[in-house]
Amino acid sequence: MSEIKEVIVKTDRLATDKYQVNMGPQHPSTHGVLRLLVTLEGEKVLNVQPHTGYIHSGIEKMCEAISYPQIIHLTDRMDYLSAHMSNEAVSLCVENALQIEVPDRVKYIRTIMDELTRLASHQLWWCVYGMDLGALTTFFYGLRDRELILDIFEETCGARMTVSYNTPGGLMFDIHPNFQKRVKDYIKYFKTKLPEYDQLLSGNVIMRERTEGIGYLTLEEAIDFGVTGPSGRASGFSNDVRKHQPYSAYPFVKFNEILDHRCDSLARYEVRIKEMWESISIIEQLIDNIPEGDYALKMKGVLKLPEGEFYQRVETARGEFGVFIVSDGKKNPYRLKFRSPGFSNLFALNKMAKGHKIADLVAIMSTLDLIIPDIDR
Amino acid sequence: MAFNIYDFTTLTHNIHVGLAESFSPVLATTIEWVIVGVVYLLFVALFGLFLVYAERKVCAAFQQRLGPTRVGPWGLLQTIADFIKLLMKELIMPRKADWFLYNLAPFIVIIASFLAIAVLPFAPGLQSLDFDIGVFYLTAVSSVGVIGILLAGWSSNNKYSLIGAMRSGAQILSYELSVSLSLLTMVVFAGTMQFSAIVEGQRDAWFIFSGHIPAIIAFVVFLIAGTAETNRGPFDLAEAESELVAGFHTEYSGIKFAMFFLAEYINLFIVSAVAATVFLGGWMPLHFGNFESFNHVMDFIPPVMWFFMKVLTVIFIIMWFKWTFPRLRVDQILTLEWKYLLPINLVNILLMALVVLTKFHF
Amino acid sequence: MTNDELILVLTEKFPDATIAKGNQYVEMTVTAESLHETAQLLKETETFSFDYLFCLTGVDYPENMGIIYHLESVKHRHVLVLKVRTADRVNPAIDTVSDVWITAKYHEREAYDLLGIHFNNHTDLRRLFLEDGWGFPLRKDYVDEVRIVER
Amino acid sequence: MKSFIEYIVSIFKGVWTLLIGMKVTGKYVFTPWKHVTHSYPENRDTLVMFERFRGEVIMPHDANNEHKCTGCGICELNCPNGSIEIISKSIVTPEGKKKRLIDQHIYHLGMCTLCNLCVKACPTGAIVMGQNFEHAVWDRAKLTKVLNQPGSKISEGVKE
Repeated sequence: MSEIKEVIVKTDRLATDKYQVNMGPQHPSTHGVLRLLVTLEGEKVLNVQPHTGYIHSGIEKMCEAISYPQIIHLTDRMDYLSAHMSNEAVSLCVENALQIEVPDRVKYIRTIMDELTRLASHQLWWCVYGMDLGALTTFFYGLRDRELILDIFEETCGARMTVSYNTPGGLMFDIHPNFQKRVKDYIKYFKTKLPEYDQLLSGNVIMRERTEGIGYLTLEEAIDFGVTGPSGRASGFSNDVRKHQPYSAYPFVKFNEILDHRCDSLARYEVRIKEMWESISIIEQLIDNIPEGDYALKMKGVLKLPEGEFYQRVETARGEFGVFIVSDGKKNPYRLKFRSPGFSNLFALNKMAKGHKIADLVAIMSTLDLIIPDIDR
Repeated sequence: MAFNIYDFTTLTHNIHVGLAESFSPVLATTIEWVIVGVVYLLFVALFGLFLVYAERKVCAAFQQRLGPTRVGPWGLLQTIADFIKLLMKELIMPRKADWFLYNLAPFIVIIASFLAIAVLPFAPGLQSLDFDIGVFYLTAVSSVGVIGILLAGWSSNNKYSLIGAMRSGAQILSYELSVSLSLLTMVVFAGTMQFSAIVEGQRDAWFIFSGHIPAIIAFVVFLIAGTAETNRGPFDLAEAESELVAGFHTEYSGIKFAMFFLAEYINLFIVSAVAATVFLGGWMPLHFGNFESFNHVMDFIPPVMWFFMKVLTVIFIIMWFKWTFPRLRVDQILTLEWKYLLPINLVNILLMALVVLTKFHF
Repeated sequence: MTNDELILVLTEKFPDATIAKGNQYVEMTVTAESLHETAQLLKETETFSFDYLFCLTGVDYPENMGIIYHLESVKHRHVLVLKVRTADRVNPAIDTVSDVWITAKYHEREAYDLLGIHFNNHTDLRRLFLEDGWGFPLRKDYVDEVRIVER
Repeated sequence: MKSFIEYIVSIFKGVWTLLIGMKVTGKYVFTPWKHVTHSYPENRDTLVMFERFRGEVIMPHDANNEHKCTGCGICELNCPNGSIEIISKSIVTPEGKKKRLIDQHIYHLGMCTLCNLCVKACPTGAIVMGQNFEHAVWDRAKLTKVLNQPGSKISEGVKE
């Protein structure tokens, strides 16, 4: 009798129970060691709770022990897809603190490198997004085009991803003699490939069905959560640091900040696709008229920052990246804080994914373009 | 007893007669069963391995890669090596899993595929079962496999597996409808359910040509629904690797996983073979009205070749789908079935009936 | 508006706060008690409307703990650095602003995790990166013989 | 009726977009010789890295086993993660004044992040970045290298 009652209770609970699934830390769709504690009802997502810290490396603590030029190579390891922008942020912050002005040549080269990095990062995002939607072929097309950019980096900077190309007061080397020609060839090549992206994925009816009206994030929520970068701009949140607080050579170039007010996954997708076109146009404006001059200023052997607090914002491929240095006049920072875009973007996921299906959760997380070391630091 | 590659009737007949002469009827029949079983087993194993290799090479070509190149010339032995590896691997089973169902599931899946193969006519005389209700039988047994998938997902006591199994259950059960209806359209046209008769009916012109518009519509619908029924992309929700780790066979390893893997490719072969038989004239060579010389040349290619050429073409098209399209969501899959394919099918059957009644076909 | 105008408006709005013209942005230091209402005023007052908190940093100063908020107004595009300090270094506590800016909820969790600064009436103040009972690595008195090698 | 027409149109539009996508992939599948794969271990002989590629830190020695390292230890100071150790010895020159010389330039490849700071800081250009990137070894101890070859000495004309 008791058994029967137990069985009844069980079946009853089977019929109505919510259940939790651990997505990650080892899961194909989390692109790294991120753990999402997902509460499901059938296929419907009721709650998403991100658990971070699986690869927390304490970079901010490390930076307190090393000198400013040495910090730069650590920033490569945070957001490894926009390593160059992170390097530039630290360099710019130190230069502002020392009140030195780098030559125009350095500014131009930095900006070109920024945009190349943004292109590479968006390409990788595009192919991974296709893979998360289930179109595995996009992955290889994206990587095919990205490899060529990495070759350009390798020839000039000496490394493919962790470039460490910036130093306080300039660059590590001058650009390679082939640099301009290679970049121009690449731009010509990529202009023929980018329309294929649209034909393959953007126009596809399945992809549109999967993304339209999915993962809605209003403008107020975007500002409140501090969702920056393309993800925020797709909600109409104008937050492009390149426009509002221009650095390096961005004052010299013409480009539009891509804004979209549809606030859904498709908007985030198309903002990135359009940003690729913008990056191409920026590079085209700069590549032909890089001014002559030094590639680096002569800096002292040991850099000492004046006492004070210095903040520098740059726009990485993922959003607004900030470096906050509290200096007490020594050769290493007293406290150094990295404001990483992924950190703020991640926690808007719960808001966006609630009420959608599991498949949509994956798609939405992919449109946020998260990099886990960038979140954990 | 001359072995004739164009017609296997004499060969199979001679074997039957020879056995019947030398053994008692019971023993002869038993031996025939054994022979047929062994032949099908070998064929399925080898063709499955070939299909895995072909898929990897084709997808590599789609993605501008090379595919397997290390094992053997052009990586021809790669799948053999993988198969040996799977044979050697340890069979891991979750402690909380339902032992009996967990071990039963792969066999159900693969048996269902074997049952379906039996009625396919490879060549004249090369068909083990020639029902007069062949189409009916095929649709019946091809839907047994979903039971195995459901069991696998349920018994392995894993949430991902369960979600995958439930998805594929809903998906296969609903797409069964479109497959049957599109086949039914052609049955209306052919006037028979017997595969050999259906093939015979296409001696002059394949059905996709003779039964012009409705046949083409039915062919497209059958391709889509068949792709969905084999759980292949863009309908591979059951093992959507970016959402559910591996879907219903997450917890399976070694030879049991190999069985699921093999069954998937056999199903792919079955769907393509049925499409080739019902729409593209099975082993019938391509004939154009009264170009005598052309038809004569075509006749020189043996029927088995024709059959496999058609099957591989259809398989290539299905692979093309998989390596191009994103995956659908589960509710979208059901929407596609119930809001698009089913109405189109019903209208299409009426159209076909009209065509047959008005004799408006070649 | 420009930094100078901002300073003028701020001084008349918050007389008891110390407002300085930093090397980049306007810096305003308030007491821990008045932090929460200041934050609300800064966000809701039309002339400021600092609705975008883009950085929240906890600093372990030699004699006290501090939190530094970097605020921006999406409408007016002016930036303010809001600073608050608490003298208690053993178990410092500051009012949360996570009800004003949602993103502060997670930045505060990070500050709590790495610096051990407690935020009053924060909805779920759990460790974000590290496990419980780890210690607070970004404090200057944090020692870890195993993982930190001094050179 | 209007909705019915939209229904039909939506079907054809959807199928059309799918066909466009299949055209893109089809273009590649029918030109399989245009693949982008580099078959790496086979092309080892012809593989040349860019001259700036940072594979490992090496100390070039010339024909008569002489290097340029004075053992000043600036690289050790500049290394962010302590992967360089300088062990110097002091000898007495014929003129009778003491002189510090490099004894062992120890380089922990396992700790190196290839940030190029040591090479940039070296006043005499004694260490450079090598192109070799195949560092896999069975024993971690093998990753600790002594850069100056045994019996090597500092070449003449290097200012100290």
